[in-house]
Amino acid sequence: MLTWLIAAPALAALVVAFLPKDRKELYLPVGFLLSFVPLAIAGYLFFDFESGEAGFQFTERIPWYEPWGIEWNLGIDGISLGMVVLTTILFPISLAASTAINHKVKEFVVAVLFLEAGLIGTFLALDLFLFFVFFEAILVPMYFIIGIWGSERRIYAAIKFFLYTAFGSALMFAGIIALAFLHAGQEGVASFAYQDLLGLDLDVVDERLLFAAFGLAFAIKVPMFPLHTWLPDAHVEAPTAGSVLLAGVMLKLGTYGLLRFNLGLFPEASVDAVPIMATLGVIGIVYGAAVAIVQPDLKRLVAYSSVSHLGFIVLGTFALTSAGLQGAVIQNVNHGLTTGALFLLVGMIYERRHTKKIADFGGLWKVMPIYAGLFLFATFASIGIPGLNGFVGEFLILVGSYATLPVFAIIAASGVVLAAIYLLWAFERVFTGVPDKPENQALKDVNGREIALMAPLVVLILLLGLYPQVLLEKTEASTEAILDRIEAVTDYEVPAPGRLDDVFVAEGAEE
Amino acid sequence: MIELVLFVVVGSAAIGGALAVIFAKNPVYAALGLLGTLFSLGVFYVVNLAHLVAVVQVIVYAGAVLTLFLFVIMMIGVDKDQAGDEPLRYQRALVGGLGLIILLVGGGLAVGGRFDWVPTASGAETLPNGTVEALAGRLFTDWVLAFEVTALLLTIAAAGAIALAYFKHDGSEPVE
Amino acid sequence: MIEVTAGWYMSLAAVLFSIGLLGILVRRNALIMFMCVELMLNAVNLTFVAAGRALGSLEGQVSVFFVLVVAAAEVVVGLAIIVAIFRRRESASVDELSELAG
Amino acid sequence: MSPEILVPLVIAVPLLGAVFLHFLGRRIGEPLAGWLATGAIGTSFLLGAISSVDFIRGTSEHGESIMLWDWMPAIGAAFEIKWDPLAALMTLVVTGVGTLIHVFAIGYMHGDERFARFFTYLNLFAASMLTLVLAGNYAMLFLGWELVGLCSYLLISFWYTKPSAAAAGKKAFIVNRIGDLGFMIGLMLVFFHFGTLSFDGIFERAGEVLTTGTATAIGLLFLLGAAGKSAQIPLYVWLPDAMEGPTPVSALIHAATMVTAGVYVVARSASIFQEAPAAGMAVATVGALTALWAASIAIAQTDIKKVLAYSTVSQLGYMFLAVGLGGYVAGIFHLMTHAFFKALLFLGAGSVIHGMADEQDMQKMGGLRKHMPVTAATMGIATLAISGFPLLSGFWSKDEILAVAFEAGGFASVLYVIGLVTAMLTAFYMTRQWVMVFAGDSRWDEGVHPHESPRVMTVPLIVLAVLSVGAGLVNTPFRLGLEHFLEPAFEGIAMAHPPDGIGMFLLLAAVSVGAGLVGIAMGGFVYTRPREVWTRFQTGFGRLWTAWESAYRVDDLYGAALVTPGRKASEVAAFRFDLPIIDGLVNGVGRFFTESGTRSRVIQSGYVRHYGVAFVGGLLLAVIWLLVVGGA
Amino acid sequence: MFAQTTLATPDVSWLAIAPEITLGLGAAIVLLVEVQFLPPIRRLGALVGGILAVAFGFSVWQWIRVDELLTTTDSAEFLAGFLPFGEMIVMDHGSVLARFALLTVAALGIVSGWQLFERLGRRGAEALALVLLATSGFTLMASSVHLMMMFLGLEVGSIALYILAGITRDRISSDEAAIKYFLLGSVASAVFVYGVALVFAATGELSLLDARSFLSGTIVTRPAVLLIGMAMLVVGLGFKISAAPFHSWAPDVYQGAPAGIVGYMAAAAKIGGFAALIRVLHTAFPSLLAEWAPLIAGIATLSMVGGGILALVQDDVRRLLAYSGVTHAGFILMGMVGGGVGAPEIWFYLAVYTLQLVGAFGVVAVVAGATGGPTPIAAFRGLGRTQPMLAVAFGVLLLGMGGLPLTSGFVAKFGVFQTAWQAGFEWLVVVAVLASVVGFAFYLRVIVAMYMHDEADDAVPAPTMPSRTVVALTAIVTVVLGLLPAPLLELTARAIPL
Repeated sequence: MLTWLIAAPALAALVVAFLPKDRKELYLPVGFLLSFVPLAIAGYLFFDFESGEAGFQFTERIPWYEPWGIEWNLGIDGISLGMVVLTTILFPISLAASTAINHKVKEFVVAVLFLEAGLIGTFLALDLFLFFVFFEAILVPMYFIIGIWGSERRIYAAIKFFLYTAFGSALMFAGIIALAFLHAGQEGVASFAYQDLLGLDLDVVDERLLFAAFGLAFAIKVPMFPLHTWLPDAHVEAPTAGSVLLAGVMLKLGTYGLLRFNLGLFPEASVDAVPIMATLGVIGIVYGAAVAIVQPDLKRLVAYSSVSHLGFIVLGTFALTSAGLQGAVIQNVNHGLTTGALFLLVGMIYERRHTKKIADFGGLWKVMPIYAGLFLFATFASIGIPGLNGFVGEFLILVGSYATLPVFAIIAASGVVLAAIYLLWAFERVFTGVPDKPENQALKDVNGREIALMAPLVVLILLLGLYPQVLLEKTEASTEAILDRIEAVTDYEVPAPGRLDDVFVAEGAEE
Repeated sequence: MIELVLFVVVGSAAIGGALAVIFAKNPVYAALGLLGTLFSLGVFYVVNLAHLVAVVQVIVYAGAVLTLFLFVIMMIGVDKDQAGDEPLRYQRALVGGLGLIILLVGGGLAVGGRFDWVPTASGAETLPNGTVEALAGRLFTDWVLAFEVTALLLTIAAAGAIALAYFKHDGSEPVE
Repeated sequence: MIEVTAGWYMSLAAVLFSIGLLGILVRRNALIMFMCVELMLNAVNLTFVAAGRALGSLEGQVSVFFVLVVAAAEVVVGLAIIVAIFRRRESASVDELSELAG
Repeated sequence: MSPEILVPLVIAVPLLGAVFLHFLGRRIGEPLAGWLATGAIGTSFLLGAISSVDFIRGTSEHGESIMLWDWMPAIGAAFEIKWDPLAALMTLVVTGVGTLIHVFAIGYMHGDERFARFFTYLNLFAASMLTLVLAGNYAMLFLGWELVGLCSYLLISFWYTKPSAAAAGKKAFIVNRIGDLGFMIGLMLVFFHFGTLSFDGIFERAGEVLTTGTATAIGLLFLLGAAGKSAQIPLYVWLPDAMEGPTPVSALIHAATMVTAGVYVVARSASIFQEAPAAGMAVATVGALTALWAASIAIAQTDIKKVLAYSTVSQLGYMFLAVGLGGYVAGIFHLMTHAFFKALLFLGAGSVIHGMADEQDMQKMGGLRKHMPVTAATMGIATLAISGFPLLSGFWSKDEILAVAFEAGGFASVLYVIGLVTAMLTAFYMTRQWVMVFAGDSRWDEGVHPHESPRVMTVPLIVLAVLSVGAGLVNTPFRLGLEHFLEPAFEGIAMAHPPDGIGMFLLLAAVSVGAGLVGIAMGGFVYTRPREVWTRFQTGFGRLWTAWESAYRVDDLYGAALVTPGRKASEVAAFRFDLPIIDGLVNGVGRFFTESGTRSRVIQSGYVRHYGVAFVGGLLLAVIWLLVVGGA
Repeated sequence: MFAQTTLATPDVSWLAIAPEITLGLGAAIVLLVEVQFLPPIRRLGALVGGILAVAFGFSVWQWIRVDELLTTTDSAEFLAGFLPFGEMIVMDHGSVLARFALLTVAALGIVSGWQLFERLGRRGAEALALVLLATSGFTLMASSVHLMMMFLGLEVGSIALYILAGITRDRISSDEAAIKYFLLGSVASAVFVYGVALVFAATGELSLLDARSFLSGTIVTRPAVLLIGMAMLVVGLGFKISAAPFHSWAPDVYQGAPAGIVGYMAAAAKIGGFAALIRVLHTAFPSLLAEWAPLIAGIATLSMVGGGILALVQDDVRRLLAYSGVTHAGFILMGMVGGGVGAPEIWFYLAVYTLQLVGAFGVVAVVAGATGGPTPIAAFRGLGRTQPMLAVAFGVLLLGMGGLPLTSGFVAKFGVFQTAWQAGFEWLVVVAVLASVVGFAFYLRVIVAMYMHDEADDAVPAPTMPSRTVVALTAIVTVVLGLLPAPLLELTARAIPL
């Protein structure tokens, strides 16, 4: 089942690749239609998924090359489920949003579909070797997407993106090898399987080094301050689909990895690392927002807003409370939807005006009201208005992290204000006032296709905002399991807010 | 006693020849220096009971190889461009440095007697005075494969010489 | 009285070898550089012979033959190359052959 | 039918109205869209009324909490409604006043190209406000809290082509957000200590769980939030700007309903504030100061809506004063009456602006009495009501607040004095306004032909006028109807009461009425005279007057102290730090490698003898290494 | 009169040298046929193909035979088959693998560089013969367990390559390449054979096996001679595999030598050199692992870092590939720091890398055009549009060399990394992973040129059928082995040297 989920887009890519040369008009539609196959499979998985089941489901394990202990080892749990579904949802959308791609269309569709296969694989892989294979392989399609179909400084951005992330993952690779041999040392046989590696008992130094190696890779992917500078460049230069997928899914590899591997495999070190990670997370929140305020380019602004929002996820992850973790997991999906929507919208305006500079706009509300409405909707989702999805994640994270990291939570909360400032200010400059520039007065409002693109996102944003249970009920067990493990192997104790004894502890802390 | 004298005299001759090779302005002198070294080595071979080797040394090297060298030297003319100047900056300094290091390491080892080594148990039986037959025996039994491989070498040499230095009379190349 | 051990000969060989090695670096006439190579090979031969004697093993002397053969083959090819180049550019100085760099 | 079904509908109906209008409003057009919206909110008024019958009858004491569906169970957040007298009262006020304003708006917004969209927003706002007041836990309350903020943003910048309007909307939202920050942190503490955000889970255990310290912390944080929503010092600055929005909006959101949310939250959290007298006192103080501060500014305003805006701020200050001291009934009571007469005032102002072709400067008015009698009369009533003219609604509610403050004694008596002075100022500037607008001789530009507004606008005025007169009677010292009505909601809370005894009541009443009459007299005396008199009167105050006129230049202060430095800071972060330093480092690494590459190219000089040197060097290194390691 | 001395004939196993005989005779035949009949070069090509095929067939037979030998209980038969010719050479899986690799590389190299051979006209025959001879030399070198034998094999291979490097006369740079290669090469072999002599002096043995048994038997009180000898062996071979700092010839030769043959030259030298290095270090000096492992690690580090950094700034793709070859030498050396256990991973890496190398140079040859002219990166601009198939293949090959997951290069890298890690050289692995990132940096430069720039001014000629097939084949293999490495891994797994 899971294998098919990975294979489907790859096969689709091959199908497109072998379409006849003279039927150019077919490439995009065919790719678009085929990208519904993984969506269907993912949907099936989602509804067939056993809620309240902590372990991995639909697992598949086939040895790849025993002497090295590498396996084709897939599985899905509450943490990855949401990401997989999100991925499969975003891909048809971003394909349909790529009608502006006018050269090398076939290559584009192929690259996108391979990217999908790789991303899904990364979320499903339970064998660390396999995980790394996917984790690294997806760089290539994205590299081409940015480098070939991007805007002016695309090559610079593409290379920067590729090398920066590759550099990050390099040390993780060493860490993976190390883990395998630690396992060999303890169990006699090298293994890369997540399930096996959970059983390792590492000594403090090893564990911290490994945590650092993995952490660096994911911190760059997230990206956490101060490793974020590749993101704005990549976003600004990438084509719409590229930005959507980059922000929507790829960045999540970082947060997902932190949650799955750093927390999962190195509980002791994670507990020790909480101050550092939380600090960086909070810095990211405030700093990203502060920098976003004055960005002259819409995409740059949204990119920095991602830095800020993902800071929340990091904070929630390392708050090590059930609310925090749930918030982190769901915020992964939320950010994918809202930021995806924002990038889609920016893309639409870019296709019309071929500029992303805020200064070039103004008064668009008058000329394209529906577009403005959609943009406003996405904006408020991103600001975190309750009732829309953004709030659920952030609120859970904040409330959850207060229990363990009160000061951090309070500072982080200020990010909510800053978000309002930079987004609304940008909105004001772009949409309000009278459209004075002639080229703006002629703009056409969004057409049916574009509305159709946004519709699913809007629906999901509302759904997750009003009834996040659809996801939370499936993730809860897995997050709890992680916390239980941490409690089991370390002397860390997950605070249960409201328990009177805790309250008195808290009093003691206050006096 | 004699061996000592021989070693000192001939050895210095060998070294002298070697130095001539690398310092002589005129390639011909260099060649002659090399010749001197080869001869002195021939002497040492005799001293070391390798008569056949000594003979071959003289015939092959002095006779064939050196002649070949001189022939080529003559053919391409004795260019005196080897004036004392050194076009490459630092080259002399670098080489000097390397030489110094070699000297230090080698000297250190020699002084420490480290370069001397203990003849091992297998050296119990001493070589017969006159080893041609035994050599033949080795060559055609255990070393036969190596012996055959030299055939390959010579084939290559022949083919290579043709491929590289074969020209039409008008100097143009057969390719064009 | 002092006995001349194989170590002496080997030391001498080492000296010759070093001279050859350095000679390569100081001469820029391809021919002479090539002579230096011959010098090195002879140092090798001396080592073989001396060691072979001290060890009472014939292998040393046998090896010398093959070194000789190799030397001969190298000479043929090497001189061929040098001649070929000379044909083209009337000089045997390797310093003039330095277009390929970086 | 039982509330379980009806109460959710109270929210649902206007929400559906909003959704319907959003998609079809343009199609069905004016005025039908407006009537639909009115119908929606009217319906929810009826539903609310039906459901609250039991409370009025007193048959159902505590009401019930209605669970709809789970939201964030991890923090005890759900879509659940708490239906108790307090909620019921708020519902009725919101929907009641709301309905009237909807009706008025139909006339007021006549001819606007986004007529339908306006009512979409109004309905959406109504739904959000009802969510706020009906919420059964803090999370849902916060949901409504933020949504009303959103609607206020949309409605203030409704005429977005006006840059000032757009800016005002943004300002309102952001300033509110700052308050919300406090509120959110407060909620974090609440959750941390109670393990849930559900009212039921919190209020019973407040006493046992909270220490004074934490309670105070929470209280102060809530105060920050409330100050944002209810425009109290220091966050009141957005409200005057909010007047950029259409007048019905000002009436509904920025006078009657949304801005009272802060008061409501404090009242709702009574059991927390009970544990933190200091926090309560802080609320009261902030309220009193705001009341005075805003009133003083209102004195000097010449824009008809600005006066009302500052007056609103000031009146909200009264409510804070009351609830801060624990006089919840008094606070809510004033909230209600204020809703009536302030809505009336705004609508009246709207009617005036409408009739004066969008003229807002009172100096260009005067003598409108004969041109728009209804408006004049109704606004007159409202003016008297707010000035605390005996037996009008404002008289009862304001006096109760002052009485509560007096009774509380101690530091509160200072607040009492402030309140008294404010009462006087209020009377003064309100009278001033009425006189400037309706009395005296006409000062308007030629070309303007003032006319009475259509029936659809005047009817709401009349209704509200009636309410402004009579609403006070629901809670007089002689018959404490409202108090009895609300008591179940504040069970277990020690509420502050006005002093008992008619004598005491009469005495206090006399004092405050006296203050009011002084104000009225002064206003009437000065502003019925010709202009020179005013100017002499105003210049009499010297610099002080200009300070009032310019609202103490608080906006400039904030701009200089916060906005500009903030902008600078982020510019530095973005262009002096992020690009050159952090990104510079990254690119620096790359450049380092290529640079070292270019430098080391010299090794590959192309001279074979250099290669030889490298080779021999390497050889020697290898030899020496082995000799050293090999121990030779 | 003459004293009759009977010579004890050594065990002769013709099978053990059947491929070499085929190649040697084949070369002779080629030359003779050429002289005699002056056939069109295509015929000779077919002939050479046949020869290689036969040799390959013999190798397969050898493989099977080795499996048999390993199962036999008769020790005499085993020795006779396993160590024929007086223990000069060994016929084990390693040596047969080397034959497979070298023969494949030779075949592909000739095919992809076919244009060159055609241009060489009559000299083409010599070129073909030399390729065959070089191949036989390197196979001998790879299978020898005797230092002199190894030296001979090395010389046979190297001298042939010197000639091939200078065989074309159209380009001056070809001369330069030849002379540089020749001078430095002969110095290197002199160093190597001096090492042989010293080891002989110190141990009294030339056979690796005897040397090992001697060293394991006795404590060398004054190891100086032995150590210097060992160092010289390592350096001599380090030159062949172009490991830093003995790599300086590689870039110039790759750039100067005719494009058609470089692929083969580079690949063959690497295979032979590494095969020999494994044998020398593991078969003869296992007891000195502690001494030489760090030395190898040091060379590896220098190669990976230095090669990578220099490759970053190259403008000519051939030089770039040369320096990348230096880094690869470093990576492969990592497999050696653990001793013989790493041999399978080394063999896998060699097989994978040399295939990619030949394929890549096939592309280079196409771009270089008939004259085998220079190939600056700029010449690859827009290849993605003008020659899509070529560009895709080249991209795959480059990413494979870079070690991108889902390509064989990644599996190979992983193999050597894990052996190094197992051997306790964690720091080396860390250096290596970072170096491989640098690797991406310069491979990407070419890909950028191919896909993200507009066409170059002079269009790239369409690849001929032969080179097209080679390039495609190598690219496909790169991907397939990246997905399913197990078959080849199981093959190489048997190549544990004695």
